[in-house]
Amino acid sequence: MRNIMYAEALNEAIKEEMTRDDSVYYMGEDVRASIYGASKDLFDMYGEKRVWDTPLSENGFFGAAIGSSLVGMRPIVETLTSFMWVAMDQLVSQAAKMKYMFGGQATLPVTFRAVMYYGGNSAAHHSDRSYPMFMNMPGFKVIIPSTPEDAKGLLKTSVRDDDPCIIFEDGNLGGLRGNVPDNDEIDGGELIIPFGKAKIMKEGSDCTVIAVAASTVEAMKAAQEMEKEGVSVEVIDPRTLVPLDKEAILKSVSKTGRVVLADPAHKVCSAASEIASIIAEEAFWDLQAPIIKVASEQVHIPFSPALEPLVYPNSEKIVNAIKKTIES
Amino acid sequence: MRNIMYAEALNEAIKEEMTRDDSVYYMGEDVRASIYGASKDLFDMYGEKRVWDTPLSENGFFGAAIGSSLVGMRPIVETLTSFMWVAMDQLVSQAAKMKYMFGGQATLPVTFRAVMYYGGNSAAHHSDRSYPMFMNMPGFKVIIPSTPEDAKGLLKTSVRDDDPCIIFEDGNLGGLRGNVPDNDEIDGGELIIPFGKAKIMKEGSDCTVIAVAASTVEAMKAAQEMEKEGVSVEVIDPRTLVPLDKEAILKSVSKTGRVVLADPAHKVCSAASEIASIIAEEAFWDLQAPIIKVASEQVHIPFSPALEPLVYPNSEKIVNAIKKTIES
Amino acid sequence: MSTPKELLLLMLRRMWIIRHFENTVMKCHESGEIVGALHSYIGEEGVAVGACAALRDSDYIAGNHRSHGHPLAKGGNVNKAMAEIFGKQDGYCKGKGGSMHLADFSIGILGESGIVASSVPITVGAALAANIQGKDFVSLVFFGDGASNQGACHEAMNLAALWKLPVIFVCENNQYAVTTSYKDSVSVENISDRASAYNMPGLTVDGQDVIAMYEATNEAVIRARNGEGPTLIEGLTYRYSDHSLGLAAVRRVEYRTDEDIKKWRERDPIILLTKTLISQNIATKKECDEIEKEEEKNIETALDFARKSPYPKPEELYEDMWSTPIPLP
Amino acid sequence: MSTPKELLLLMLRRMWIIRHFENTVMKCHESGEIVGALHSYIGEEGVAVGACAALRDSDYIAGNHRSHGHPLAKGGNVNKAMAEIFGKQDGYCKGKGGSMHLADFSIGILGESGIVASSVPITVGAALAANIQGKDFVSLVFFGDGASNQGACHEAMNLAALWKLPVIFVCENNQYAVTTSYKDSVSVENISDRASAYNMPGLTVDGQDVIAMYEATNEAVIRARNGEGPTLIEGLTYRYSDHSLGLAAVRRVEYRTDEDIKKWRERDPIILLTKTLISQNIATKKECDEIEKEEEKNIETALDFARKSPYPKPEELYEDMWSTPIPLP
Ligand SMILES: Cc1ncc(C[n+]2csc(CCOP(=O)(O)OP(=O)(O)O)c2C)c(N)n1
Ligand SMILES: Cc1ncc(C[n+]2csc(CCOP(=O)(O)OP(=O)(O)O)c2C)c(N)n1
Ligand SMILES: [Mg+2]
Ligand SMILES: [Mg+2]
Repeated sequence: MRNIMYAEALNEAIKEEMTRDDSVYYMGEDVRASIYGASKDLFDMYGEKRVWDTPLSENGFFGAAIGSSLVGMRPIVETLTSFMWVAMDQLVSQAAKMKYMFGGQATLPVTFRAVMYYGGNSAAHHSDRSYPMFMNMPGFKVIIPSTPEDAKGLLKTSVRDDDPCIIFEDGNLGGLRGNVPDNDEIDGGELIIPFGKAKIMKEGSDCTVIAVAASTVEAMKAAQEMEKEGVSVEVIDPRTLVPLDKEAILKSVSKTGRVVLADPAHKVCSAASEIASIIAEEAFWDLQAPIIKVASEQVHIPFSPALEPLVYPNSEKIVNAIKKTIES
Repeated sequence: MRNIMYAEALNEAIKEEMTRDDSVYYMGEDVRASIYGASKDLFDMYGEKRVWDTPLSENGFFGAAIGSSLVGMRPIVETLTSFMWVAMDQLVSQAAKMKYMFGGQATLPVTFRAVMYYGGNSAAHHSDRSYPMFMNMPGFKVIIPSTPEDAKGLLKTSVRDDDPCIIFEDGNLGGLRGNVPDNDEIDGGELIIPFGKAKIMKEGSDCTVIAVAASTVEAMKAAQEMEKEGVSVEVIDPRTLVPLDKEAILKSVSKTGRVVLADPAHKVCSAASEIASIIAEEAFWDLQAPIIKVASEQVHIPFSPALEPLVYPNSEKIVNAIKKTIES
Repeated sequence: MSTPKELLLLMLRRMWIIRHFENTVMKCHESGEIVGALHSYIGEEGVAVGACAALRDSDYIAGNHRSHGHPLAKGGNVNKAMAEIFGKQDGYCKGKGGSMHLADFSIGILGESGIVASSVPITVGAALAANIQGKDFVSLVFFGDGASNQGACHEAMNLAALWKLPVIFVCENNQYAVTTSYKDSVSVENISDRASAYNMPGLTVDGQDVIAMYEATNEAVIRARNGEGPTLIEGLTYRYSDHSLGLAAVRRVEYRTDEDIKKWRERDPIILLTKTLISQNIATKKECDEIEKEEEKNIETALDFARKSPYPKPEELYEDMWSTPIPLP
Repeated sequence: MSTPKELLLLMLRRMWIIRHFENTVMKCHESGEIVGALHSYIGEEGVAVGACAALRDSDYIAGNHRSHGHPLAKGGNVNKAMAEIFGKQDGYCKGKGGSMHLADFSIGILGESGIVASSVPITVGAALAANIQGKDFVSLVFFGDGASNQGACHEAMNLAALWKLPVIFVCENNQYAVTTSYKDSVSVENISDRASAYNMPGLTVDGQDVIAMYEATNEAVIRARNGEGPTLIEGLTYRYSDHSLGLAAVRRVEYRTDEDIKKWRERDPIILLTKTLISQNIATKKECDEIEKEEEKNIETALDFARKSPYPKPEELYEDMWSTPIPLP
């Protein structure tokens, strides 16, 4: 067991997968120099055929990665969520649709590491949290780890999965430390975390908080605070949004009867909206209070440090929501 | 009052606006030849400076339209939803974000006519119904008319509105006929329909069906069928999703206590999900039954006529949902 | 004439396959037996057939919405292609793809794409795999004159040239994108002129001359296999019919003249090749006629096959979404 | 030297404005007073200043992430620019945009864009408006060597050339995109070579020579105003600092040598112009020094202005989203 950072955990996952399987290669802008950290040492270890620096042509090189995945390669593509807009056609028209459109002939084991750099005064062009859109479009597995252990285990699973995976990494967690088991401590000798299994970060009986990405940190803070007031909060991190562990969510709701959702995406048509709608349909009779969404305000991300923090879910907003649902 | 088709109503709206205001111009692929109908006669009437045939470069010419709107023009851009993927950067990074990012300096009176050609065996590449994604991204007014009258009135309002508007036109309704008032029958002499005002297509007291686009037709069929069984169904068409007429929706729910949502978008993170989540938060105590979503199956659109119809909401599915909510 | 007879006859055969195939599906579309959009390749057979004649089964191609000619030119199965266009279970994509999405991964046909230019980066990816794997397969993409204006083409060409990838970019310049002349959409005289912007060879070829297309492609393939990088080939050609079946007839002006159509028809790629074969004593008229007849028959069989194939069953709607399935939401 | 003295001194002044501005914001970033990313324009002043000297206030520009030089070169207000980078209420964008999104619509600055190449089509749109309105303003866009590989550039250049729009495409070739040499990302020798793919003039200019940049742009502007269409100008230049403040220092290899940096620094655009002015007896050293000192002062005032400006109030978060406001969801 080691206490390492989220970014280090990702780097470990990439190296283990590249060492294990020759068909895995890495691609992105300035990845040889590793300006964002997760591709550290890759060029030295695997050389120019396995680590590709690309021109600024996301639609082109995402497409190239997708195309190569059709013929036996397993690319890992590094990008920021905000650079996915220019490549949306290759993502949607090709990665998401090809397999079905061709009656199953295509296999697309391609993984996109989509980093979300919000919350650091990067302003509207660099702060997207676009996973709800990729949930709407069938064809992507949508992965959203919130701890170093999950980041490592879910990235490894993504690389091995035969479908297009987008792993939305929360840039706010890059420096987050957490325990990651050593391989020799694990059955099977490797950290593989299955898709579609939510993690109960904290058990509780009065209210369920379902949180993703860095909002899990805020949710845990909120839960601890409520604990002081004698309210027992269960915190659940779905970890993957497609597939979604409905069972774990519904089970928790059946226990607590109260739900707060914490989601850094824009509020409208968010992951929180989707999960709320599922609960309102499938766990309606368990509910004892309105389902409260705590998501980002429906405005763009302002630059000013005086404004930006007001946009996102934080422990205070989550505490208020929990109180509201408990009181109603 | 004339009985005209949806496509004709759009054509009327465009002509009226182009005649009224010199800064309105029309742009798209093969619009001079009017291969899709709505741009009929425009080239003859307004000439080459006001009607632009473009190369196949959606990102480029969407961007050009957006740029021109910053300096005094009011472009109407014609496209299909499925061609918006290649232009996603100009839509999201520029049209949606510019005004806020520049502290309000930019004004972007640009209208996109995004036609949705699903349901006609066009397969996965030509059948997108992507409005939920544009609801998630702040900055667009999202318009979705379901009758000739609304199509005309809402398109005219879009052209006059100073924000980026995307009008999602349902290709299945292109031939739909409906009554459209003559201008001299209207106060003010023009058909202008405000954004954010839902239309109650049918009043009822037992269950509320909220439907958009061509699903309104199916919802009306379902309501008529239920009527025969003595169930009184209220059918609401929000007509605009951003802004959304929450008030009308919540009011109806407070009356009926039961809700079915009919939405041709993919089910996950759909407009239906969003509306359900609002109701579950803001009208919870009025609800007497689970909220049921009837949206498109979470698969791509298959070509085969044997499969495609199974994907979308239809009156049968809506009837079943109404029955389920009535019985529970 | 250095091209072997066998190859010449194969090209003639494949052009007839496409011609008969297209005539058949168009008839079935008009009668309502086939639904959805349909983009005929008639008149352009020389381009795909000539290009694919230079390829091996292990090479890759991808194409666009004008989508029947490419897979058939690469040896695609007419029964499966026909059944697909009928939306039937025995089709290439089990009825899920239809006319615009034929694919045969078993012989390197990575699929046709309905979104213009969208498959261009995909073929660059297949070529990148060749580079990484150290294999000598090449990757060829068909796209139109209209498509050449998409950003995807620019990015793909730059990548392929930069990394010296074995890609052959085949631009089918059939003069129009729907009703828009390429002269009103491409700012340069020849689309092949754009190759110089990527430091790769670019050439404009008579696309009605299947042998010229074959030879140009063959040279590009040799260069590609030698690690010398991509080539842009513009094939000048013409579609005899309108853009697609189902295209609204509402048209302010006729965008092209009958005279023009006639002029191009006189340079029909099948007629041209047949004349060459006979005049140069490579094949007899009888041999040529037999090829036509055989393929006419084969297409009739394919039609029969498609008609008899069952429609997919409702539960198939949910199949083929995932390689590693997940529960429906 | 045909350029009038007044204009030459204005160019010197604007280069000093940028130089002092950048030095100041970099210091404030290092001290933590300014947050977020910051991309310095130091070393590249000649490009934007030379280009903008050929423009009128009623002409339009747009730029990219390396975002302070462009608006200041077009006469942007240093107080508002500084306050914006501080995230303050009196900033150009009321604190909502920050360093990468300066804009001043009152003098044709349509804004800097953080997404690479994203503002290129926007400027084509402004030029299209000129065409439709029959006005003679021109539209100029700054983008990098890296950006030139984006599909947006291709589409925008084709459109502008096709429609003969008054656009000036100014590619700031500062040799690198972050750590990637343009030689490893652009498949052709000069970025200006790509102009031929659109049938427009393309030229490579010494970007350190502000007069050369001015003259080249001026010619392009004249052509554009005459309805003769767009021009692509590649300015060869160099950024002295790393890509941005805040860029992780983790780097496998130094991507450029100290020697190279030194070589370029010797051709500093401010030094070059000053030398020319003095050696050609256009201005005295004293005149030049005074300009520098004045602008140093002005930037100090701007800093003071920014520091004193209040932060936006919480309720401002919800303002400026819409021209015709709608209720919050
Ligand atoms: C991105 C995109 N924009 C528009 C369309 C609609 N469309 C389909 S084919 C076509 C014309 C294509 O012209 P070209 O590339 O020359 O091919 P051709 O049809 O002439 O073979 C258009 C506009 C599309 N499918 N995709
Ligand atoms: C579409 C997109 N991809 C990637 C980035 C990240 N990024 C910002 S600047 C930059 C390098 C740009 O290089 P260049 O265009 O040469 O401009 P320079 O920084 O050298 O002035 C990169 C990769 C981005 N902002 N947008
Ligand atoms: Mg064409
Ligand atoms: Mg650069």
